[in-house]
Amino acid sequence: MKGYRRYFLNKALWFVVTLVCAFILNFILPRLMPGDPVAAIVTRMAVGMSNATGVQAIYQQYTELFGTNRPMLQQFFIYVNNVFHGDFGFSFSQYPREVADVIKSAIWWTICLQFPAIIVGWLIGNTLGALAAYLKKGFDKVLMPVSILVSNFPAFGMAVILMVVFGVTLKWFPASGGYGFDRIPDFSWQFIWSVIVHYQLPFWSIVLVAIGGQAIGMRSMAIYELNADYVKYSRFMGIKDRKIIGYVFRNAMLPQVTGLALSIGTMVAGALVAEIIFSYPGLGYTMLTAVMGGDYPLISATTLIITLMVLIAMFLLDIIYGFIDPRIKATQLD
Amino acid sequence: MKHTIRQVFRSGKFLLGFIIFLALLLITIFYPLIIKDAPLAIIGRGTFFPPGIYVNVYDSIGSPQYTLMLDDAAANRIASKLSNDDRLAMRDWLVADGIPENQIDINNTKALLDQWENNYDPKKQVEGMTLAKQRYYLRLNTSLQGLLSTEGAIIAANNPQSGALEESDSVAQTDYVNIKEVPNVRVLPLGTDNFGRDVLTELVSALATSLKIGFVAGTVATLIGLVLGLLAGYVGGLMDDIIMFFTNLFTVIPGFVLLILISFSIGQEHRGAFTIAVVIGFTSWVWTTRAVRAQVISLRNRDHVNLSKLSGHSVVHIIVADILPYIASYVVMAFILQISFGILAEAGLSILGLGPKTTEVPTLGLMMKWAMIYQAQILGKWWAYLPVVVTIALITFSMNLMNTGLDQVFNPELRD
Amino acid sequence: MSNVTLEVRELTTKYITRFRENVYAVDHVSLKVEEGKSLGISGESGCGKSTLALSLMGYYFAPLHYTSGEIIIDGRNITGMDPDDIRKSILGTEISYIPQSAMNALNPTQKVIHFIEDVFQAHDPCKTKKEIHEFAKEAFEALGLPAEVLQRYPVELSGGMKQRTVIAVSVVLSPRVLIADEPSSALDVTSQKMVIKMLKSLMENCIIKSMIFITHELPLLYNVTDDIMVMYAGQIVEKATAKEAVFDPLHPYARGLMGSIIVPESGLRDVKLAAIPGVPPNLKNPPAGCQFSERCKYVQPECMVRSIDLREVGAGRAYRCIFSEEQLREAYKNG
Amino acid sequence: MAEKEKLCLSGSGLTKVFGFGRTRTVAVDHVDFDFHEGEVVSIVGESGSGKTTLAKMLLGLISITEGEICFQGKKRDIRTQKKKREYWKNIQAIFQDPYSSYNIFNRIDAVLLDCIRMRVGRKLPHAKRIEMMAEACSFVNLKFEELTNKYPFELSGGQMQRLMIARIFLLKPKILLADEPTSMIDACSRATILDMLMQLRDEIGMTVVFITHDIGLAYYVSDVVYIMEHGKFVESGSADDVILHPKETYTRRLIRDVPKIHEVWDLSTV
Repeated sequence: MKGYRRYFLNKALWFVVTLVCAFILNFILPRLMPGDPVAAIVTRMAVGMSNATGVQAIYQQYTELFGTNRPMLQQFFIYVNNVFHGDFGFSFSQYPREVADVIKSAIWWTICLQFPAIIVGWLIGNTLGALAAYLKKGFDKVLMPVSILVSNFPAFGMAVILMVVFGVTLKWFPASGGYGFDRIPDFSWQFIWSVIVHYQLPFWSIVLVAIGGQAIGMRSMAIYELNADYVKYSRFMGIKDRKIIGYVFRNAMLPQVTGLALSIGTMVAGALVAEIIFSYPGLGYTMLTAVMGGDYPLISATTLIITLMVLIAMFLLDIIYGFIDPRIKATQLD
Repeated sequence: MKHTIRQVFRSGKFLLGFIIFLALLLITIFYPLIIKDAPLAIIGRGTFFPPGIYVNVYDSIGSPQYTLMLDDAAANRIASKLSNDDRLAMRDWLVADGIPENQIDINNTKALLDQWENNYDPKKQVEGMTLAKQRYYLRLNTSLQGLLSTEGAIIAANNPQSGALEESDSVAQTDYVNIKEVPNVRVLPLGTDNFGRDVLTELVSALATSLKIGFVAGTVATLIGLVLGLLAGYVGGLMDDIIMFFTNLFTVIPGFVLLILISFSIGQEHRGAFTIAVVIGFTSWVWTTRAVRAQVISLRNRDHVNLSKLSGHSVVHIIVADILPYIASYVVMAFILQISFGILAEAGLSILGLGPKTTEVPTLGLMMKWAMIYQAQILGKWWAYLPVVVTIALITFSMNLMNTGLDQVFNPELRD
Repeated sequence: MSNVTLEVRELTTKYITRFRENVYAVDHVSLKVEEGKSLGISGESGCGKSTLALSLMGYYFAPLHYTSGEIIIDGRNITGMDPDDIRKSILGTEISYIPQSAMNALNPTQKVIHFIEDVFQAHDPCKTKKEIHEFAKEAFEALGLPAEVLQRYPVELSGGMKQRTVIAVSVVLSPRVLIADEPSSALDVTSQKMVIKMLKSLMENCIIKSMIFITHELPLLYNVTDDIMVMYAGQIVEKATAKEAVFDPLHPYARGLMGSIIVPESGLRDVKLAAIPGVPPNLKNPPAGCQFSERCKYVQPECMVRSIDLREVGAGRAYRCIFSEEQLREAYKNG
Repeated sequence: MAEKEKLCLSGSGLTKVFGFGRTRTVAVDHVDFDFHEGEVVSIVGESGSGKTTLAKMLLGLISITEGEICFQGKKRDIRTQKKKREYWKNIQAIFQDPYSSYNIFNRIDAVLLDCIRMRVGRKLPHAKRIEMMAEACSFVNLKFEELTNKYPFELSGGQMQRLMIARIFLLKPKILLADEPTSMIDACSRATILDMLMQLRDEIGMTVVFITHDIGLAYYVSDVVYIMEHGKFVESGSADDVILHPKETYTRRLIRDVPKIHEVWDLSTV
C-alpha cells in the first residue's frame, strides 16, 4: 500500500504541475499576439458585432479582466482568480451571454457524448485486438488491415460517411443537432427520445475511430503476452487454454488503460471535429462558432476546459491503473 | 543496410502502402504538367455542378449536324425529364382528383401523360396540399409541356436592323453533333465545388499542399524530437531531467489545444500553409522525443558504444556512427507517422476555421471545410467531400501500412 | 528391480520455423529414469537439452511438433493420448516442469494462491477453495517457504524466493517425475544452493519419485544427479553415472566438455583446460555422418558418411562413437 | 620479480554514487587497490556487488564521485577528449556480451582499422595495414581473408570474442580489463579464449584485470584476487591465499556455496 501511496502522490503532484502549466500557456499565448491584446481582440471582435454599446462594455470589462496596465505577474494572478470564480468575461459572438454560461450549456453534451463513446470504443477495440492475436489466421488477416484503415480514417471523414449513409440516404437517424430543432429542452419523453436518436450517429462515429487504434495496440500487446514464459508454464501445469487466455487478456488489457490515458487527448480532438460535422451542441461546435465570430474569450475558456477535462481523465485513469495492476508496485520499488 | 531495405520491400504491407503513396505523389507531380489550369480559378457560375462532360450549347448549334435514327431516343428524353418520383407524385395528384388508382399505370408514359394533360388543373385546390407542393406540380406541368411532341426546336437570331427575331436554323429531334467537332468541351470528372472551382484540379493541388504541410510538420517534429531525444538520452543528468519535464508536460497537455491557441494567436492574415505546418510540427514532437530517448538510453549502455569510446571516437562520431544507425528505423517510422498526423491535424484545424488562408492555396482541410459549410453532405453533392475524405484516408492508410510493415520487419515477434 | 517411472523410446521432435524448415532438435532420444533416481542432462547451448525437457511433457504446441517415439509414464504410453486427457491427467500430476526463467514463470497479475487454485481446479474441480488454501499452506511450510508468499504477487518476491515458489507450485500435485530446466542458472551461488537443497528434499520426502535436471553447469550436475546424459546436436552422445561421466567420459565431445570444468579447488590451477575448436552443426542442414565429425580430433573417413549408433557398454552406460571403448581409452592415453 | 612489483594502476577511496535523495545508491564504496605490472588480477563479486561499475570507472567511461585513480604512479587526468584518448591507448577492455560489443553496421575491417589508427595513426600504407590485420587475426586463429568485408553478426560468439582479443593484440595496451569475457560463450570455447588472453599477456606484458562472478575462473586465471561485496572489497590477496584459505565470512560462504567435484559440496549449510 505504501508503494501505491507514493504512486498516487507522484501522480497528484504531476496533475497539479501540468495544471499550472496549462494555465500559464493559456495565459501567455494570447499575450504573445503583436500589440495591445485588448485592442487586438476588440478590433477583431468589432468586425463581428454591430452593437456599439456592447463593444464599449466589452472593451471596459476586458481591460479590467486582462489588467493590461499592471505587471505581468499580477495579471496572471488576476487571470487565475477570475478563472477560479468562473469568470471568463462576455462572449463576443453571443453577447450579452457570458462565456461561463455558454460553456455550461455545452459541456454536458460533450461529456455525455465523448466519454461513453471513447470507453465503448476502447472495450470493443481491445476485444477485437485480443481476438486477432489469439485466433490469428483469417480473422487477423481481415481485422488488421481493416483496423489500420479505420483507425487512420480521419474522424471527420467517418462522421461524414456515417451521416450521409445513415442520416441522409437511409434516414435512420437525424443527421445533425443534439435534439430535434422543433423541441424545447425539457424532461418529456419525446425530448429524451429525440436526444437519444440524435446521439447515435456522433456516438458511433467516435466509437468506430477509437476501435481501430485500440485494436492494433491490443493486438501487439496480446501477441507479446502470448509469448510470455508464464503462458508456457501454465500450460505445463495443466491449466486449460481458456483460462490462460484469460490471464493473457487481463495482462495485456491493463497497460492499455495507460494507452487510453495517453491517447485520450488525440481522441478528444477527433471527437470535437466530429461534433462540428454533426452540429452537435457541445464544446467542439462552441469552438467553431467562437472561431468564426473571432470570439477570443470563448476560445480561451473552451481550450482551458478541454485541457482540464483531459487532465482529469488522464489522472483518474492513472490512479485506476495503479490500483488494479500489481506490476506498478514493482516499478515503484525501483 | 541493403539487406534491411530488401527485407522492408519484401513486406507486403509496406509495399502496398508504398505503392499507394507513390501513386498519390506521382499524381501530384504529373497532373499539373498535363492540366495547366490554376487550381483556384473560379470557372463555374453557381455551386456544385455535378461531375460530367460539359458541352458548350452555343457551339453545338454551330457544329455540323448528323441525323441518327435511334429508337430509344424519345424514351430516354422522357425518362430524363420524368423521374420515378415525378410519376408517383403525378399518380398522387390524379388519385386525389378522383381517378381510381387501378386505372393509373405509371410505367406507361404515354397513357400517364394523357391522363395528366386531360385532368390536371392548376387552379384546382386539392385538400391538405401545402403551397410548396402546389408550386411543385405547377413546375412539373410546365416541364412536361411538349414532352411528347415530335417537332424540332427552332433557333432564332435577333436581326440587328429590325430588332425582330428571324429563324436562322432548326434542330430536329434526331439531330446529333459529334463531340469532337464541338470546339468547347470541358470535362469535370468531379464537378465543381461551392465556389465553382474544378474539384479534381483543386483536389490534386490540395493533395500536393497537404503533403507538403505533412512533410514540413513531420520534418520539424522529427528533428525536434530527434535532437531533444538524443540530448536527453545521451547527455543525461540535468539535461535529461529538464527535457523530460517538458516532454511529460506536453504529453499530457493535449497538442491540439495548443495548436488551436497558437493558430488563433497568429491571426488569419499570417496563417500561411507553411506557418501552419511549422506550428503543427512544434506541437507534436513529444512522442518522437520519448521514443528516441528510450532507445538512446538503452544504446548508451551497450558495449559497442563503450568500445567506440575506448577507440577514441568523439561524441559526434559516436552519435552519428554508433547511435543513429540503430535508431534510424524508429526515426523513419516516427517520421512517417508524423507526416500522416500533420495532414490530419491540418484538416482538423481547417474544419475549425483555423486552417491556412483560403485564398492562397487549396488544402484538403479547406476543401472539406467549405464542403461542410455549404452542406454538401446534406444536399447530396458527394463529389465535393467524398474525394477529399477518400484522399486523406488513402494517404494516412498508406503511411500507416508502411509503418506497420516496417514495424513487423524490425520487431519480428509481431509477424504472422 | 526398482520401478521405472519414466521411459522414453526413440523420441524425435522438431521445430517448424517460419520459413517452413524442419529443425530436429531432439533426435531419437531414449532414456529411462527409475524411482528414487535423478537424471542429469547437459550440453552446450543449442544442443537440444531444453527442447528435450519440453518434449518429455508430451504436450506439444507450435512451433514444437511431435514426430515419432514413445513416452511411457508409469506404464502408460502418453504419446497417443488426447491432448486434453494429457492436460488433465498427466501434466502436473504425473509429470511436472520447472522452467528456465522462473522470473517470468508466474502470471504477474495474479497472487500465487490464485494460481494454485487454478492448478487444482484444472485437475480436480471438486476441492473447495478453503481446502486448497489449507493444503497449499501446509505444502509450502513443509518445503520451508513462508505461507505469506501465497498472498503475494510474483513481482513482490526476490529472485531466489520466486524460483523456490515456482518449484513449490510445480510439485503441489505431487507429480511422479519433475523436469527442472536450468532452475538455478540465473541465481547467485547461495540461492542456487537453496534451490538445490529444496529439490533434493523433494526426492528424499518422496514428494516426487524421480527428477530430470538440465543444466550446462557440470559441477552442479555432478552434485545433484545420479546419472548424466550429454547431448550434442539433438542426440545423446554419452550416458553414464555422474562419477563416470565426469571423471571417465568416453565420447570425445563429452571428454572435451568435462575437461573444461573449472572449480575453485586446490591443484586445479595447474590443469590444462580442454578446448574443442569449431562450432556445433546447423540443425537446419545437419552433416550426413556423425554430428560431431566436423570438430572431432579422432575423425575417420567413415564418420563423415555414416550415422553412428549409440553403443551400450555395461549397465546404463552408452556412448555414440565409431571406436570401441578400448580404442578410445588408448587414444586418450596418447593425448 | 622486481619488475612485477611496479605499480600500474592504483585507486584510493574510489566511490561511485548513483542518483540522489530517495533513489541514492552507493554502487562502489571507498575501495582501495594496487594493480602491479604484468599481474593477472580478478575482481570477484555477485551480481549487484558493483564490480561492473568499478570497471567502468577504471576505464574512465563514467565519472568518479569520490577518491582517485593513479596510473603508473601519477594521478590519472582524463579531463579532455585528447587526454582520454591518450589514457585509452593504455587501458582497453573486453566485454561480457560479444553480440552487443560490435556495431552491427560496421564491417569487421572497420573494427580492426580503428585500432591501427589509434595505435600508429592514419599515415600507414594500405598493404601495411592489411598485414597488421592479418597478423592480429592469425594470432587468434582466425583467417583475415575470410573475415574481410564480413559483418560481426556473421560470426559465432566464440569467434567474436576472439576478434576482440585480436583488437587488443593490435592496440597493445598496458592494462586489459576483461569483464566476464567467457560467461556468454560455451564451455568448450572458454579454454581457447583464456589461453589466447594469457598468451597475449605474455607477449606484450600487460596487466589483466578479470571482472567475474565465477570464483573458479578467478582462481584458475589470476595471481591476485579481490572479493567484492556491496561495493566494498572484503578480502584480497594472492589467489591461493584467498580461495584456498579464506578469512572473511563472506568469502568463505561464497567459496563454500560453489559446487565442486573433488570436495564434498555440503548442502546442510544453507
